[in-house]
Amino acid sequence: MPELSDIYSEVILEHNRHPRNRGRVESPTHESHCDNPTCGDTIDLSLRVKDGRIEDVKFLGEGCAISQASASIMTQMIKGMSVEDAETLEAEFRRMLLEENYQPDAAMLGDLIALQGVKKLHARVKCAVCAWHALDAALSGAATVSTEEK
Amino acid sequence: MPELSDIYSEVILEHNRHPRNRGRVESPTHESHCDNPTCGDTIDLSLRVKDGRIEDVKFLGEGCAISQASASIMTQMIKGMSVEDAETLEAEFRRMLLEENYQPDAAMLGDLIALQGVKKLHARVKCAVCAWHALDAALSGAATVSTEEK
Amino acid sequence: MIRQNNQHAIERDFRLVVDDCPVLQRFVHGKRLVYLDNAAMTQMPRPVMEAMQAFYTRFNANVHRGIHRLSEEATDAYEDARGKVARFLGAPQPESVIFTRNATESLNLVAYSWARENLQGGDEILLSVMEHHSNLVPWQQMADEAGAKLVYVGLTSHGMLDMDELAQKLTSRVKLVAITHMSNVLGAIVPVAEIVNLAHAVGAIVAVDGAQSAAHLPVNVAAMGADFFACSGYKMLGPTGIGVLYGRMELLEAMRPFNYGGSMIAHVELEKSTWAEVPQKFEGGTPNIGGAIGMAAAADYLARLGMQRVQAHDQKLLAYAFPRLQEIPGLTIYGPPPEQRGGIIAFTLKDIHPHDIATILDKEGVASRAGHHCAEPLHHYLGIPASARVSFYIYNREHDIDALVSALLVARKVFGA
Amino acid sequence: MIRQNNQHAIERDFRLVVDDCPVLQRFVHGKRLVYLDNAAMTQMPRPVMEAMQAFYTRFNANVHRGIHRLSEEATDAYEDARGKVARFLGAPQPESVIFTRNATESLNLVAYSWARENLQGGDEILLSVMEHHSNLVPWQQMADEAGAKLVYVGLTSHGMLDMDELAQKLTSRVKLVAITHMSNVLGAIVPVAEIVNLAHAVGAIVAVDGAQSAAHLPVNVAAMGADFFACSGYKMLGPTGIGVLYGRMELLEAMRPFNYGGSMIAHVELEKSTWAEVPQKFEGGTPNIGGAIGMAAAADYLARLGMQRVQAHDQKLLAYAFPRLQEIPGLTIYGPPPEQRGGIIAFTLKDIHPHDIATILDKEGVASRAGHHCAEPLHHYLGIPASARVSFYIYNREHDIDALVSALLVARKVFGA
Ligand SMILES: Cc1ncc(COP(=O)(O)O)c(C=O)c1O
Ligand SMILES: Cc1ncc(COP(=O)(O)O)c(C=O)c1O
Repeated sequence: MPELSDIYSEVILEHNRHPRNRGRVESPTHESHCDNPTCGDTIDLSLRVKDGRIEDVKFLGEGCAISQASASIMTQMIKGMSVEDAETLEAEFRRMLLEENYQPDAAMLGDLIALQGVKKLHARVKCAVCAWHALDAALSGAATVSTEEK
Repeated sequence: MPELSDIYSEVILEHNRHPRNRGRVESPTHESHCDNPTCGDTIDLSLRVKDGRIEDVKFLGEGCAISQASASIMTQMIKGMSVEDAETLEAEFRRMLLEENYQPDAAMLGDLIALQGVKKLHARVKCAVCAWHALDAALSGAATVSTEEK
Repeated sequence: MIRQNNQHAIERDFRLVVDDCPVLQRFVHGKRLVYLDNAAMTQMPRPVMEAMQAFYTRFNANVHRGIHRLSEEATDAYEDARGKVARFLGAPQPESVIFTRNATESLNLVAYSWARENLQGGDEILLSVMEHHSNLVPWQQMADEAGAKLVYVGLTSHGMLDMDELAQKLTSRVKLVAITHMSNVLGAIVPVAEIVNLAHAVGAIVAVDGAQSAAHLPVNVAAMGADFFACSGYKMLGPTGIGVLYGRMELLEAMRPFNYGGSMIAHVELEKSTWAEVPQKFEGGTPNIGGAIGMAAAADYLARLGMQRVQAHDQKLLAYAFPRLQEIPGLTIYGPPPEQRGGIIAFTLKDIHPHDIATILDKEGVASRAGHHCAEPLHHYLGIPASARVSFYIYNREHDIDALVSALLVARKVFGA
Repeated sequence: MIRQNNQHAIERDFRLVVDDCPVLQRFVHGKRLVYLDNAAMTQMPRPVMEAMQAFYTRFNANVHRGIHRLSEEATDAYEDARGKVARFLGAPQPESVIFTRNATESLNLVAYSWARENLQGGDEILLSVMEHHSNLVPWQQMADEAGAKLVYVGLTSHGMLDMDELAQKLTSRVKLVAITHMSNVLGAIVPVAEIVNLAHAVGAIVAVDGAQSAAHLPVNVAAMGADFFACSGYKMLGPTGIGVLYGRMELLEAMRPFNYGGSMIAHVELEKSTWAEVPQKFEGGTPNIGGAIGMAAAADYLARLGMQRVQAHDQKLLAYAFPRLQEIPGLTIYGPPPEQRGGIIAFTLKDIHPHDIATILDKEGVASRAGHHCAEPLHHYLGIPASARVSFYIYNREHDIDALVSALLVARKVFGA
């Protein structure tokens, strides 16, 4: 079982207090809304993708520290990335949280590693993946998505 | 707990084999049908009452030994009785089967005492009272009655 | 030689079941209890009891909504139970298994959420004359509401479902076939996979009443192709208060909910709500968590014995019972020969009403059942007001049948036959 | 002096409850479990467990239909359970108590069997903004089907139901008032008897959601005059999978059935059926016999403690908790003052999301809940996305509240507040 400080690490708390990339990008090419009905978390994500590269990405939303920090770190990391790399990162992030005994690639995940402690909190995993659901939805052209869906 | 021979006594078995007063009375003044849905027992009772006296009474029906013997003994006993006495008998019969620790009036009940063993067989009490439900219904002017009713 | 050993091992496994079930150690009326009322309710083995006990003593908490340790454990156990029952029934995914109170509610769920929305005037519902009331009365109601028609298929002279009649009546007017997988009176096993093929060919949906078959036969809902399959926990070693509806995901997803309230919603506003995903959509309110855990433990228990072997055990007892019962003068057995049935035998005994038989059997320690067994139309069809019924399960053995035969002879003697 | 002794005896009785509940002996994350999620699920004392165990180990059998010893014992125990629960709720006769799966199903029964038949276009259903989804979504559906309208009553500034607004909105257009007896978020106790009087005066029926009140307050449905009253076993020390709908006999008798099938019929023919009497008419299929026995044992357990004393115990804990919680900077409690509520406190803590609070509390051994508690409209009304909630029961004591306060201070520290 993780300690409290493993879950609410400085990184998480700092991103929660001062979330990066809050707002809506100008002339978004992709937008989506993710909803975590059990917790009431919401994430509105907007991206501007050009030539396969994420030029800009921002989010709005309400929710717990975990959901907001996850969104903040995500936007920070994928901004400027190729869509392909962002998808690879998403896959690695999901495996870290959802796959039993998985050893995540810490180098790739960067600050996202701070969310590893959430893995053992079954009820909170949804909070951490909400932003990533939104990313997935936006890139695949869906407008809204819920953490209740597969 | 009663022994088998207390339930299926000679009196009961004999009435079951050779039920008295089977059929329908001529020019009935009262008729009724009783139904025991849990068991499928049925009793069709017909009476001719004149000047407060049961001139004739007959029954038709299908069912277990207990329901048929009860009907047979009942008709035998109430034939010729005043309605009032029949009702007193009915009350005594019901108390014998339904009231805890009741010491029934054996003299009044006559052959009906043979049904006392049924008291402990909760699921079978309904069989024994079906004919009496019908009597009650007929005398009070109801056409059909069910053992499921109070 | 290996075969021989296996046979021994099997015999031993089944013998141990008796020790697992405390009720079977009982004496009634001074006699060892011979429990032959398994079609009504089976006895619970200790591992099932212990699984429920573990919930109530260790992680008793509400599911789905809680952010604390107990609630997480309860949620895991509840969803784990769904997975186990899904595997037991051969359901393609856990989500296609909805927990209900009993088979009756499962069938009513199909009636309210599927039939009410999909049946129209002139449509037909095909069912058999041997259906349990729970797979008959809901369809009467829905037919009544929709102006649809009930079409009944009868039995062959061997007491099996008349497949020729069924094929003939299964026209494109039929929108729903509601059929038992195993009769709770005749024991007759129905070739549901074949019926599903015929029904799907005319575009009809098939709801299978598996209340008996889930306990007595190997069941694989995917292989059978059933659109819906209903069963109950307490008929297969589990507790009361828990049943299952399996449904094909496409159908479940398209269906409207049944019980509205907590846990089955996505969002609620003052004037409107949206629904959670399947299966939560159909599980309004706090579920029977303890019951689901118990039913899953029962499914595990049966899976360990092996449902093929459970069926073989039924066959062995039927083969033993049939000739012995048929030797009793005046005794008539209803339904098909032993090879075509599960471990249920309904019969009558000349000049002795079934209720009198049951009372005498009870006095001799033998628990049986008498009446129409919630299949009144079948009894009308057979031309009898009621029948006596004995039903076997994994803890019964030949000596139980010997006790039954002796008790029936006592009944004959009491009645001077 | 005598009073003093009584007080001691009471304290002792309540102290013994802890020893009766095995879950409360647990440690989580290395800390003693402080269980404050009682509004979601209460812990089961041993006597309740043992009552269910007795059924499963001694007379596990189906009810109503069996002519054998076990079935008679099971039937007696089941009907005895009905009588006990009826007495606990002050129902005038056992028959007016219907066993369901949970409060949600009880309310849906009223929706399907009463509202669907009795509501018409233009009719109104009056309810409060603090209803649990289970006493809200069924009425949305029925209003939708009938073309009826939902009319909501708000709260006073003290977090109580606004009785002036209610009186004003309770016109003769209102056919049904659906109201909670005690809010599962605010703890607010609603004067249902008064509402029943007002409603009956305009010819409306009152369905009371007693899911919380049955556990926390002395309830007498007859004195309250409720037409319907719904509650759940697991919220009052009983098992999951069992709930109750009390209904006035005249209404129940006039209503159509809900779940169709075995046990709820008088006669079944191929084309039509007739119904059994109340309550069987509403109990299709094999009931949750074990669950009913457990719920009755729970009612007995509470009755022995005395519901007045249960309520006094809540009051004592609320009086202790309120000032201590209010001392915590940034903490806001929703709902009325302690004297007007049962043992539930919902709150927020500035700059810390309720889910983060719940996670931190859990790590400190304190089981609480966070979210909208199946009352999303209430949270919209209060203008908050979610709240944290703690809820007390008979085994909680002052030191549990001390642990809660310490854990909340940890949360503040973690979040640097
Ligand atoms: C064939 C069959 N169908 C349906 C049922 C109804 O099951 P339940 O009472 O669990 O709803 C039964 C059992 O009584 C049955 O034997
Ligand atoms: C006030 C209130 N009403 C209704 C319910 C629903 O109860 P259940 O989940 O037992 O159906 C609950 C409990 O969740 C409740 O607290």
